[in-house]
Amino acid sequence: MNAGAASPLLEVKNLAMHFPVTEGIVLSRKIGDVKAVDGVDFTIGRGETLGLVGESGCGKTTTGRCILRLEKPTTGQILFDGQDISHMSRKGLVGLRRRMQVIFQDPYSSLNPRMKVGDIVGEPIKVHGVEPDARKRDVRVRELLQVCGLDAKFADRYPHEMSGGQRQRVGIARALALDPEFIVCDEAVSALDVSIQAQIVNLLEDLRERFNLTYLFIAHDLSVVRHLCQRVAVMYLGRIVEMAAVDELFDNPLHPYTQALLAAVPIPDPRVEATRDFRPAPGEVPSPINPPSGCVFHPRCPLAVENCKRARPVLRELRPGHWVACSEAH
Amino acid sequence: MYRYIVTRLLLAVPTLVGAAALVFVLMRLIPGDVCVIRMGSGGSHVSQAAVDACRQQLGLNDHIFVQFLSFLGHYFTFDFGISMWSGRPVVQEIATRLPVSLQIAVMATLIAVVIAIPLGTISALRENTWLDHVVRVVAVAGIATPSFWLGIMSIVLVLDITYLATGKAWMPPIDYVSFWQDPIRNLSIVALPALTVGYRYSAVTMRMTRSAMLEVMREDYIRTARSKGLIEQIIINRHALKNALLPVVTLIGIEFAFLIGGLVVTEQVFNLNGIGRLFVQAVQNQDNVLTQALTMLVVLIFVVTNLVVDVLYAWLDPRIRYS
Amino acid sequence: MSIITRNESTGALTDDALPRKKTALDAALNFIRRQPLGTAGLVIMILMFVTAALANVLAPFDPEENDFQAMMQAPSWIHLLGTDQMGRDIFSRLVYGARTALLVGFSAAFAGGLIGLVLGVASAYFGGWFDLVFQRILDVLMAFPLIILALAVVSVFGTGVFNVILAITIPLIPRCGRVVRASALAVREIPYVDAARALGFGHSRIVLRHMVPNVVGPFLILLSAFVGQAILAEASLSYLGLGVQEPVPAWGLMLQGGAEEYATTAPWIAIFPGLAIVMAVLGISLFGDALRDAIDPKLRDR
Amino acid sequence: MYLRTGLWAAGLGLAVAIAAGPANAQTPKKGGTLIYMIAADSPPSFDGHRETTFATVHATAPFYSVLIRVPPDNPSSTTDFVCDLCTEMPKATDGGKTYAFKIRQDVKWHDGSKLTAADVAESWKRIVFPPQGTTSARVSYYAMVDKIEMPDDQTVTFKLKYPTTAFLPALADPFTYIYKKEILEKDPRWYEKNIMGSGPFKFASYDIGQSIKGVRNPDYYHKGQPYLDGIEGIFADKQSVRVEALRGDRAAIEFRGMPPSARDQLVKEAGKDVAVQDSDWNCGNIVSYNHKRKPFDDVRVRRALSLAVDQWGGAPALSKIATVRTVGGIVFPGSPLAATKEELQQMAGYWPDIEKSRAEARRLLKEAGQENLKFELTNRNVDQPYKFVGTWLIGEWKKIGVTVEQKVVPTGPWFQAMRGGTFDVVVDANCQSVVNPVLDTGKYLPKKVYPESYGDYDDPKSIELYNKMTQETDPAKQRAAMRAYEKHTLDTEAHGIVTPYWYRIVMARSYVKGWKISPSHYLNQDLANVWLDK
Repeated sequence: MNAGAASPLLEVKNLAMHFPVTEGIVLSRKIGDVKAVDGVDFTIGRGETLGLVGESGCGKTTTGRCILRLEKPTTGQILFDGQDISHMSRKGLVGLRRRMQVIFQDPYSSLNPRMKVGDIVGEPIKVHGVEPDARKRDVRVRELLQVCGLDAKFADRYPHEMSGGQRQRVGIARALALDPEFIVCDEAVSALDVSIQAQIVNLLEDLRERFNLTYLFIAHDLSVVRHLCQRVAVMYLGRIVEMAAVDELFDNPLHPYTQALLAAVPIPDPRVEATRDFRPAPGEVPSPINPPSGCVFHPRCPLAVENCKRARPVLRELRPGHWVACSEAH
Repeated sequence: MYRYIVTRLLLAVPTLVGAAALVFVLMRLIPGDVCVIRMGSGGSHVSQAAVDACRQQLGLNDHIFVQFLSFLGHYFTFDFGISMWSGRPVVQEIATRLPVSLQIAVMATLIAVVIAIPLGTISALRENTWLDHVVRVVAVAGIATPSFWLGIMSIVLVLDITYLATGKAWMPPIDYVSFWQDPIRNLSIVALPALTVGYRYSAVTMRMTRSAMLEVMREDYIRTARSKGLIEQIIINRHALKNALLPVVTLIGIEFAFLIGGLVVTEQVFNLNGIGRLFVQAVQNQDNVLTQALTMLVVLIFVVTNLVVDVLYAWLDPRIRYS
Repeated sequence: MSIITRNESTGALTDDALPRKKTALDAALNFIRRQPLGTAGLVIMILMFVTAALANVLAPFDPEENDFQAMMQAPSWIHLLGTDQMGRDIFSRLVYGARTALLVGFSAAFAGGLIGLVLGVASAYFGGWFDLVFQRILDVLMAFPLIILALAVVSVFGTGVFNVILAITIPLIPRCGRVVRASALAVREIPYVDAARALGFGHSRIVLRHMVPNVVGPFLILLSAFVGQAILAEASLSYLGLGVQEPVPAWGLMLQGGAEEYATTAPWIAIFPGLAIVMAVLGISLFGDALRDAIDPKLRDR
Repeated sequence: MYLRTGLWAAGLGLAVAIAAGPANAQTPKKGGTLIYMIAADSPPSFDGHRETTFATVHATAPFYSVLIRVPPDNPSSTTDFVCDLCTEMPKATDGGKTYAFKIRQDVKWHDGSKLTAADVAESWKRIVFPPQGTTSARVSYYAMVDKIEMPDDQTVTFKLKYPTTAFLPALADPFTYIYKKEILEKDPRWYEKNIMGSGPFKFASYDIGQSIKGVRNPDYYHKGQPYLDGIEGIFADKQSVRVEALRGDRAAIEFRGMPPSARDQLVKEAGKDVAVQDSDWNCGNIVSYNHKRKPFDDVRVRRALSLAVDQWGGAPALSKIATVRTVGGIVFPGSPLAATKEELQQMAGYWPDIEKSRAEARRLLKEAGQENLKFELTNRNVDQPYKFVGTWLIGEWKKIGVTVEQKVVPTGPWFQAMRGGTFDVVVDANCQSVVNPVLDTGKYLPKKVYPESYGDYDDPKSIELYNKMTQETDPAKQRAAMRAYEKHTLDTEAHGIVTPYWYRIVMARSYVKGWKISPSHYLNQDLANVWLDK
């Protein structure tokens, strides 16, 4: 539970991902950047699960995609097991792919509808040459499906013949196929019915113990995060505003944004929760192309003082293991 | 919007250069040259000295890169060269023929619009009735009929019918005069080819109108309009047709661009002295300069028409805005 | 993708959760009922295939045999559709011509379609410069006059059936590439492509296995239109003397000299091959339209 | 009308069937405009000296005068030539090496100035000895000319290097327009794009690719002519358009030649309203083998291919659909030097018994080990009669088990294939204007002697026989020498197949009078003696 463990599995240093906004096509002029991720630091220890929460558009998914190297970060370092992967070539990444996997949000679109489940799960095993023998591979695929709570018969099905929860299990089995150490769960349960969410969260928990996995759990649903994660980082407009152990954060939120987030949950009725407009603080989320100066939260912040408009607050360790990026928090 | 148009025009440059390179290479892949054709056309006596002199004079002996660079270079200064066959400026050759082709293209477009939009709309409104089926079969037949065959058959039909009726075969005059000079003569020359081309064109447009109408009719706001109790006629005119016109406008534009190139066969059939026939002549004579110029013209018309269509599209549909 | 059973509270994973599959017969009956014109088109197509397959049984005469004793004869019981200027039996030539038409139509459509498919998907997948350059190439090919391409191919390689197919294939590539690229751009944004990248698959595997199969829907519909277009293009090239050559039995070629010269004196030479082309393309187009409506009414031609 | 018995028996003179009534019996009427079709898109230029296409002649001949020409009232004559700008045909002096032409003094240019001997001399110098920067397409015709002089301002004298009968026919070439010296000196290429002559019609206007118009020259020196007030030539490459124009009376005549289908249709439909003139045409298609490619270096294969073709059976059938008609050897049928039917029948490909001939062909192929011969026949993308002939030949060869694919290419690549030797077998053509068998048969000589012989073979015997024929002055002996050369070419060596000669069918609305057909579409096109009977 300690962020300062000797050698973290993943270390993200000053990560930034800016998407250029251009005009024109041939003689394109850059007219600005979308600062999707703008200077993020955190570490994840081995066997740990870090929750990354925030409103949609806050940059949490982009952070995850950078770590998976589905995007090439603009600046910053991503150290995976001590090795900087932020600018690794395509070839260098191949080895990484076996150690780091992803579970996507939408179980309907993350599976190729033209492939049978068995092929979906078996394909990475085949491509990476883990198990060249087709029969043994088939056995392994069925095992994986069973591990993920699916009948082995599903190997011959197409995704469209299955339910959402079943498909998400296939997505998990696929992620496990290469026996990775680290899995990015990108809103892995938020598209599912609440009852199914619990099943999948339990499955993820089981798998973590069974295979000694490390998760980066990206979510906007704080209740799920509380159940699964050891530590939580809260993002707002491309930056981490607060990071702490899960109970500490929930019991004692220090950043006004976190406070607003927590005040908005939980709502007992899951159906209302699922459909509720998730907008914890008053006012609109500013545009990431032109973020507010100083503290990005200041236009919406109840505590804001004049200085907040000018100085960008740094993450301070206000309590042991509890970091906050707010000059007014105590 | 202004920036968008400029950008699109700039994008056309590589397309034009690419087309230039392609036509340049293709024309030179064809064995033989304009000099051999010219000096040999009389029979089998080909005077080698005359051929050599001709090649020298036309610069066909220059290195191929020199030829290409000079071709491109001259285009940047709007110098389109001299026809290798006739020795006349290419601009003059084209300017003489362009009005004929444009007239046919414009008339065909008018015919297409006048026929296609009402029929396509009716077809959509009476979906899966016998009327719809008839309209669709007529439309698809228009696309399925080779235009040269239709042209030939229509000429012969006119000749045969007038012969049977009057004992003397009648056909339209064959030497073109402009509409301003003699409108009746002009129209009697152009009517048949414009109808032939227009039929195919209207068939394509009719199909598009129908499917666009069907699609629009299924959308929510039409149902809303209906539920509000508007008279169906108004719904169709105000809402559906206006929205269905978007893809139809695109199609009309794109087809217009194809039309110029597609006139090749029709002008051949009707002996019209237009761009299409000039194209065939230029290619047959291996008149590289003229062929290149005509190709560039066709590509340019295509590019510009596409641009106009896109701009029109944005103008008609307020949802689309280009940054 | 929309057939989902949301009943999962029990977590029971049995076959009962699956909806009943529609049988092929159901689908066919439904198609016939809802698309009478498409069915007519299908019948024409089947007829054409049968004719082509059984040409040597159906044709009473050798389609390439000149018979100067029987030049330009009107339709009769011996020569059902008459004879042409060389005394060849027009019916036999039409029957064998179906082979040429199908060969040219389907080869050109498939070749042009497949190349356009793969290139269009690759262009959408890689994006960036590749896409920009590819789009320009498509623009060039799209705007480029067919006659120049055809003439170059024919002049360099000659007028064999294969070369005619080649000449017709090239302009079909951009038409397919455009449509496919648009659908592939949408497919590219679907997470299973990201999943494939995250799994460390190579570009070719992602393009060919994960993207291409998911854009075949619009592609198949395009193909049916291409077959008709290719048959028409062959006829037009023949008219300009750039198509298949004598004595090969081909519909466009039969019109080339015949339609104009004999339209009055021996009209059967001009009329029947033209009708054959119209019927064939009509049938294919009607079927293609119906297929489009049945699969995805939102898809438009071109 | 088309049965021309006696042709072979006579073996002399051109057989010309004239269906247009007794034109000469009527007095020409004046006035009217003749609209005629020109079977081409448009000429590359107006300069007759430089161009080789009939399109130039059909468009511009009415505007120009020439020195001598074929007789307009009997243009099919192969031996008669008459003056146009000269006062009388001169007798050769100096042992046949000097010809002095007296030039008419009553000729005015269309710009009103007087035409002089200097203009004639200058024009001829340009044709025979083209100055730097100008092109003369037929220099090779005038290889015998040594000098062109103007001893006084009424005379132009041609001095030859050696006496030859080929000189006067060459001089009568229809492309030899007389241009104005003053203009040539100012701009030697002025005549490419401009017209200013002294012919029966004055140039009026030209729409590129569409039409050319002329009006009557009131100062024309042949008194009483021209009869027409004006002429209009309309360009139409497509044959059907020309046929339809005649059918719908949008044009009165087309001078190049129409296919038999058009004749049948028009005669059937318009009957008396249409007049037909026809003639053997001094043009023909020849099958040439590429001797550099196997197996065409084998005379047995070539002979077999000749033997397979049923000339006698094919010609009458083809004549119903294509512009070919008369079976002939290497000499234009009807010329005094041409072979009779009996003589032809001695040679491969002309045997009267086609079954025997084909059996021999199969035997030869078997002997050469080529029973399953397959090759590509390169042909020109021209319907009449190239593709008809090609398709016919393929059908004939199929009968001895030879499979042929026809490769049809446009004119440029067709020439290039022949000139570059990139073909198996090609449908070549030999087309001349003034009938002159001695020169015309040069086509069958080896390439090193005659560059436009595309078979690319070496054959000293052939050169020897040809030289013997040309040097013979006695008509009977020359004829015999020609037979030897012909038999060697077509039978012994089977260098090629001469397919039936082209047949020129010219149709006109019957009100067109005065014009007479000739064996070449280049000849007799100044239209001075044409008039309209309406």
